[in-house]
Amino acid sequence: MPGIEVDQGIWWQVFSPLWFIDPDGKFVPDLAREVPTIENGGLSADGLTWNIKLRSDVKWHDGTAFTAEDVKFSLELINNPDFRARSRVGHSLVKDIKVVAPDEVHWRMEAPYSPYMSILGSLTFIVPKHILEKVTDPNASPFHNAPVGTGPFRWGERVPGDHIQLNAHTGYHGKGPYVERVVFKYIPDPTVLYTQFRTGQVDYTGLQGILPNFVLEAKTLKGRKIFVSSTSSVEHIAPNLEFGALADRTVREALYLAINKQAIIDALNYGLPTQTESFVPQQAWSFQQGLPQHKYDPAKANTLLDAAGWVRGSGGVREKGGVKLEFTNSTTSGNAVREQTQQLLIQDWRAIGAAMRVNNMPAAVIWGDFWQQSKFNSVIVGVNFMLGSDPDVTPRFGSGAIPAKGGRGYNTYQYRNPEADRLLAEGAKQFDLAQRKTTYGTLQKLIRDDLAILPLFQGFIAEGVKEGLQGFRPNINMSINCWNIREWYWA
Amino acid sequence: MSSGASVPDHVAANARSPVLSVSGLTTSFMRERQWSPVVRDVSFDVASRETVAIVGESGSGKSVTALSIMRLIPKENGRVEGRVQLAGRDLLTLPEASMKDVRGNEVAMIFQEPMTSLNPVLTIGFQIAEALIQHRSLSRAAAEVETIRLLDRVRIPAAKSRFHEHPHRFSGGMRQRVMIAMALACKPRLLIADEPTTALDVTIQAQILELLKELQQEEEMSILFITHDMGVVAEIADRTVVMYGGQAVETDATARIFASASHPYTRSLLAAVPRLGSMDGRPRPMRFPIVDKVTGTSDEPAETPDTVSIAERPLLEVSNLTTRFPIRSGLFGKVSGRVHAVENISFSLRAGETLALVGESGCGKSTTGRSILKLTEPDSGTVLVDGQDVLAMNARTLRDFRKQMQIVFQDPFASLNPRMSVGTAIAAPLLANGLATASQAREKVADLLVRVGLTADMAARFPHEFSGGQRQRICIARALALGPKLIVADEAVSALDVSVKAQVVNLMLDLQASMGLAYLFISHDIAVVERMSHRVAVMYLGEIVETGPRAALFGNPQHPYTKKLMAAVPVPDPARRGIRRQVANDEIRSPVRSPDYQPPVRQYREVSPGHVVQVWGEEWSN
Amino acid sequence: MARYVANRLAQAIMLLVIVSAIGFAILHLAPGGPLSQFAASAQMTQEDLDRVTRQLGLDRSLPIQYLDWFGRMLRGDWGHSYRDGEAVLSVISSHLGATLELMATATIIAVLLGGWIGVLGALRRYSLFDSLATVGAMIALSIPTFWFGLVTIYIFSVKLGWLPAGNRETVGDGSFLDLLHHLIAPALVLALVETAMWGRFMRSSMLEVINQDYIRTARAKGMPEWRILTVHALRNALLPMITVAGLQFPTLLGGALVAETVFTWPGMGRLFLDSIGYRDYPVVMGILMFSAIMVLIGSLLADILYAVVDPRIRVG
Amino acid sequence: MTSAALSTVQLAPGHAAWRRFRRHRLALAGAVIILVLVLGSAFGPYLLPFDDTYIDIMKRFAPPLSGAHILGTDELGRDVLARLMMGARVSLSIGFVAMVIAMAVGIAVGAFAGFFGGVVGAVLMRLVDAMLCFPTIFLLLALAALIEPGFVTTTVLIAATAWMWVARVVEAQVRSLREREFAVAALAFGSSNLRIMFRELVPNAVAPIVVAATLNVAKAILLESYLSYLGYGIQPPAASLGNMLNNAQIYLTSAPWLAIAPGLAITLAVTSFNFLGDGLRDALDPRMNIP
Repeated sequence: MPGIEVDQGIWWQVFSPLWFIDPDGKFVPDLAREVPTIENGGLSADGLTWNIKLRSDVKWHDGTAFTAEDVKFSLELINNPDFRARSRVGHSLVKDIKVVAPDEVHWRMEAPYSPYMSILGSLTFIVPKHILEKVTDPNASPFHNAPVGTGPFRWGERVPGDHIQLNAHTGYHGKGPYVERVVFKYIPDPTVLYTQFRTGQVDYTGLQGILPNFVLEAKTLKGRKIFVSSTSSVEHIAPNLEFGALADRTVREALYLAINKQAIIDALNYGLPTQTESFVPQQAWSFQQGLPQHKYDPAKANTLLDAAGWVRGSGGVREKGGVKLEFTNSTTSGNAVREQTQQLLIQDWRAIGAAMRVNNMPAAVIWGDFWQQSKFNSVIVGVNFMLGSDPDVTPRFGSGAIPAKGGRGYNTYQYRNPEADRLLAEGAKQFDLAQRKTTYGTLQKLIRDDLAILPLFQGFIAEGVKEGLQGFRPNINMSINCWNIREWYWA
Repeated sequence: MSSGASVPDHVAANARSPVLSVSGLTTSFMRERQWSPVVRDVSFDVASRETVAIVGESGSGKSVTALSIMRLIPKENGRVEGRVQLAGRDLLTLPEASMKDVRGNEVAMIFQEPMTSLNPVLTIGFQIAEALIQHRSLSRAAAEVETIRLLDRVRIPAAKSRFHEHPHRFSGGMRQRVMIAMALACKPRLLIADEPTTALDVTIQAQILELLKELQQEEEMSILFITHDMGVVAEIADRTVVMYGGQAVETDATARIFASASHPYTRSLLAAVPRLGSMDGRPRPMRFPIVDKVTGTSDEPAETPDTVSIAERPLLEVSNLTTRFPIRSGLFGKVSGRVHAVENISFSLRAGETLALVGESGCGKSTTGRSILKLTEPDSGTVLVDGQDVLAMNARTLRDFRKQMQIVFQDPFASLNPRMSVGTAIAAPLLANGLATASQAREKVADLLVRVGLTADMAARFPHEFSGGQRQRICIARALALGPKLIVADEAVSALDVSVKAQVVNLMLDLQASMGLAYLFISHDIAVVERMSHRVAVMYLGEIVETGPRAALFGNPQHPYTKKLMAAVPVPDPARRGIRRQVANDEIRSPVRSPDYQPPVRQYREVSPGHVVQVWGEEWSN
Repeated sequence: MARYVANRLAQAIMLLVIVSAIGFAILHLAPGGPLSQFAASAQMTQEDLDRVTRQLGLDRSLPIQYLDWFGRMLRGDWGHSYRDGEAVLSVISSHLGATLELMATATIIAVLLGGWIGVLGALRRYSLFDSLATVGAMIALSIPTFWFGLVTIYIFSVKLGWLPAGNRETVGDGSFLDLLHHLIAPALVLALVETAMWGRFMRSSMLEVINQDYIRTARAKGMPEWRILTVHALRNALLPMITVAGLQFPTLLGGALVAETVFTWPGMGRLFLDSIGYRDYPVVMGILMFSAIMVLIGSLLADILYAVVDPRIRVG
Repeated sequence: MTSAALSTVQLAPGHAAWRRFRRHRLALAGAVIILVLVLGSAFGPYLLPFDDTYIDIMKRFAPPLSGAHILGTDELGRDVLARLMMGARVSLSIGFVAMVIAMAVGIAVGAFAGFFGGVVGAVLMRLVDAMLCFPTIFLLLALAALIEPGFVTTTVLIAATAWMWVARVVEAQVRSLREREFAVAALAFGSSNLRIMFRELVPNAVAPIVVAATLNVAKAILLESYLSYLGYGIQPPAASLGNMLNNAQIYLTSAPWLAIAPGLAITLAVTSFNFLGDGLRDALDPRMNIP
């Protein structure tokens, strides 16, 4: 289904996945009776056969019973060539789905793919067959405006551009829900959002959160609680590794050394985020400790460049072999903190003889071909490299995933390293956690050494909750922290 | 300077105290943060049932005098001093509330522009009844009955049915009748008429003047009549106040002013007035006598030399010229009617000759002029200039050929580009045609300026620094720049003040004599036409109804329309004032016809050599 | 009259064709596309993108896409939003009410207040009131609306807490008073510029009228001043206002966009801004067409109304 | 009065207009303020000890009148006054350049449409009508969202949304002027069409054109700020009044001066141009001539 993050807030309340990932990274069964593992027989040892046992006490909002047919239908719908599914990563490997019993479904994978566990757990919701099978065009069905799911809340009303209201589903199969209704208000402007939170018009500021500059003040508000939590996205400077000076690893290292990260974190982001060197969030099981720490050292950066033969030319800009140390940096225009960061970078890098120019664009432009086809020089972006909670980054760093070279994926950095490819292939086939941790740990070191990305900090979100609203549990494994509204209640 | 004391004898007999007595009236306007007087120390009286005319040229302050009496001068930037006594009460010191009861009730006023003086969104009935309700406290119904009676009285046909119509449905003359009805509503003692007939055609003017005379007798009211037209003064006024430069220079009985004016200005004014019939027995055009405004001495007017070429071929030959304007409407611009502006006319003009095209508004005379120059695209016919067919020329040839023929327009203000210096404007034709270098053009401009009676150093000035007459001279200079043989003078002197008009006419006659120019002189002013043309063509509804040598046509008019036109011209001779003219109440007909209209085939008959008249039909037989 | 209206409608349809072609061309020739957003947030491969592009028919040539779109539009199918699959017409209609509410309120305030200020200013030309009104109007026309809106929120919502900081209603309340409470700030902000414009137009129209000959005529026949003002001057001065109202429509819609942004008002302007950002072609085109139609209807209505009110104009 | 005296413009090029203009105190004030703004933005930055892009992260959010920073510092510790001057320079430049482009296009289109009328005129004016069907901001956004922001594009975009009004004004003027006797006279003595159009007619439409030009500058400055506010405008680190305001809005509660300074600057600049336009309208409009 085409959609954006906002929609996920709704999906989590209306639909259910087979299982979900809790804040500790553990899979917890939802529509499934148990999470399939090799141990419990849900998964064959080679990872090719999946056998899911489902709950039989689940009902759709319209009262129809939920069965294995719905699971089969949902997975097949994603692979339906006429359906505008957003992503088929993992799903395209699924073959021969068979309903064994009303509460049991089997399928075969074309190749072992361990991240699929995570994909099913955090990105895939089951939709009702009995409603959607009657629809001729699955892309433009009235279902979008009155979805029926198995989630804790049933669809209420939607006032486009204003709000969506959901009402408690009393027959929900899991814990809760405890609140009668949930209203998602659409407030695109973060300043207005914060103002409304302050004035009490909003109980919880989800998805976008509170702008860092308001956090300090927000913490002093009476009757409001502020949670600052890490997200799994990593804010970084994405170099185009095939562009001019940026292709030179020494240059990237010098640039990295010359970034005053502390100023970016402490001043521009009010000390809220944490510094990171990896693409994996620090909370994940796969996070590799002990990666080389960044130090702000412009002197060393200058020495490095001097040694590598980058000499200062006209206007103080370095040059080597006819290549000037200059490039543009882009990000979504209107993103205040990133634009401030860019301006800080200009000044930091000017000090080591690198000239950077800002070339920001509206979202619809920058994330189109410009990004996809690697037409940028460098970009500031926050990316969640994880597939759910899985560290498989084949689509990001695999040499076969460069769209500009016809690859399948979004390795827009154009990163190519045979060793990385080898590690990625290995990790996707491993189902043993310890083995995988080693594989992906090595990969993290490799990426850090190559400086395929220049990490700035790990993403964060500051969310405000009205005092008395209990049950808020940030979950880094989910793309949103309001994944569990069913468990929220007013004290 | 005269005052109310000098009452002429024939009015003095029944003179009780005057209805209106103005003394020492001075009106000033704020200009550049200073009060500058526009009317200075003007005094006169209007006796009961008397008609007093205030006459003067533009800027003499005559209209401001009228507005001052009514206290209609805006207070922010105007100041009125002196005394205006209406039946003994000083209007200038009355509180505004009481002044309201004077206006429209005791003193009524009508204005020059009938087209804009009525409120476009209100029905005419409403606008008249409003005054009745206000001043005479009539009920709505009674006011309506009275309004219809008034409309009847001003001879508006089918008055009852027109009560609910809006002003735009009325012609100019009819609107002026409505204004008069409105003015008469409360039986005022005094009617102030500010140039009430200036914007009207001459036949309509005659109707309105007759109407005013009749109504004055019936209503026993006094009239203060403001005009620039000495002919109208002679027609209507018992006594006359002559204004010049904001001052009343002479006040006397009208007859005495015309017979023996004492002030030099009055004399110069009168000398410049063309009198219809004064050219009897003179075959050639004649210059106007020029009277010095200060001394009053006059030169002897001379007949012009014979300028008409005797060459075989006329300079201009127009045959069967027809110009129609389609009226389009609807989605695809379907033609729903046509204005038959020029309908199958033929005439010729010799070098050095003046042919006058006379007629009233909408008769097609201007369109004729423009069609000849191909400024308007005619439908059919031929126009030969020097034997060459103008209408058949392509754009390039035509641009070249335009040197032969030039045009001078009515409005000297609109004819000159206000953003161009006079020198540039005169040089423009030369430069546009690549006929001169910049320095040659400068010389030529100096020469032309002198030729039209200005000085060479004026070339650097801009049009706004000149008076109307001077501008018209500049326009003539510009027209002469290319050395044309033919000049179309489209109402070229109509907008000018009478004394200036005389000078420009004299200039045109002089130029004709010295350069052998041919004029197609388009005018509605028959008296001027009589003075300066060799031959005349009378146009009516796009057709020439009568044409011939000036003397023959004026001496022996044949066509009913020619007669009607001549009868309507006000004659500047107070002696003829008593003669009540029988003026028909009809309006000027429209030249708009349905798309399938077929113009009738006309017959002409020759009265005397060159004097040809159209054979008229039923419509004129009454 | 019927023929005149038919004539104008034909012209309007021609304009719509031009408008839609221009809009379509601008939109589709520009860099970026509706998929960029998905690509950034969801993890889509180039293959996925190509597939969706094909599914949306965006791989066809531009004239074909335009003709297809135009043909559908004529048949009443304005397409579906790329974001949520909802029919464009229903997307528009669900946002229309909010915008109309805002625009109508602002217009009423502007016409009444602006008209009054304009008339009074013209009558007391160069008085203190007139000078203040002129200066005030000029400043009002010069203040960036969004800045004024932000300051309003800062003062009345943040500092004083009198007014809500945005949105159209308190969800779950939605009573008339609640709606009104939410309406005050955005309507006033939008009305500021409108009032200034109406005041200016009304003033100059009134000045024009009171210098007309027929006003002098009315004075000359001794009508009391109030009657001259109401019966003679005001009626004529209001005539050009009809045209102004027709022409104001696009300005008002643009102003509404800004006010809606500042006050998170769920109207057409917001929708347009979001849809542009997402390159939601069907919705953007839908709004462009819709607003163009509104503009054309506005000027058509203005002309018809003018013809009805002004006796001088009899079309047909 | 005879009809001739009423019939037309008695416009003294310069003189009377200047006298009338001088009487318009607000317009005069506007002109003076514009002059000050232009001079200030042109030379001001050289008089300050701070560079407008110099970041001193330790000194962010210094309030006005604290230390050397007269108007305080912004979110990156840059001097607000220096940025204000540079921002005004950019905003005024955009205003002027956009105006010149809009004028050139508008005058050309208007003159041709008005002079030739007929099919040429109809086609051109229908195009103008079509463009006017889009509310300005809609059109601007539709265009801006599609193109990389920057000085040139912003300027061209603003001009692209403004020329239609100029075209309308000029078309109406030229259409009525070409019927005037002096234009007919020019035709009669054989002037070429272009000569009549641009030597005779357009100079006479100069009054509404000048007024439109001034108001256009005002509008362009305002539009630039709207564009920046909505996220499409001048790129950092360059300052424009609009993007300063845009950057400041999230600090409205904590550092209000950041929003107040550029907000006031925009209002001041725009008001000045509006006053100037108003004064010019009065000064150049011959109907305002007091008898």
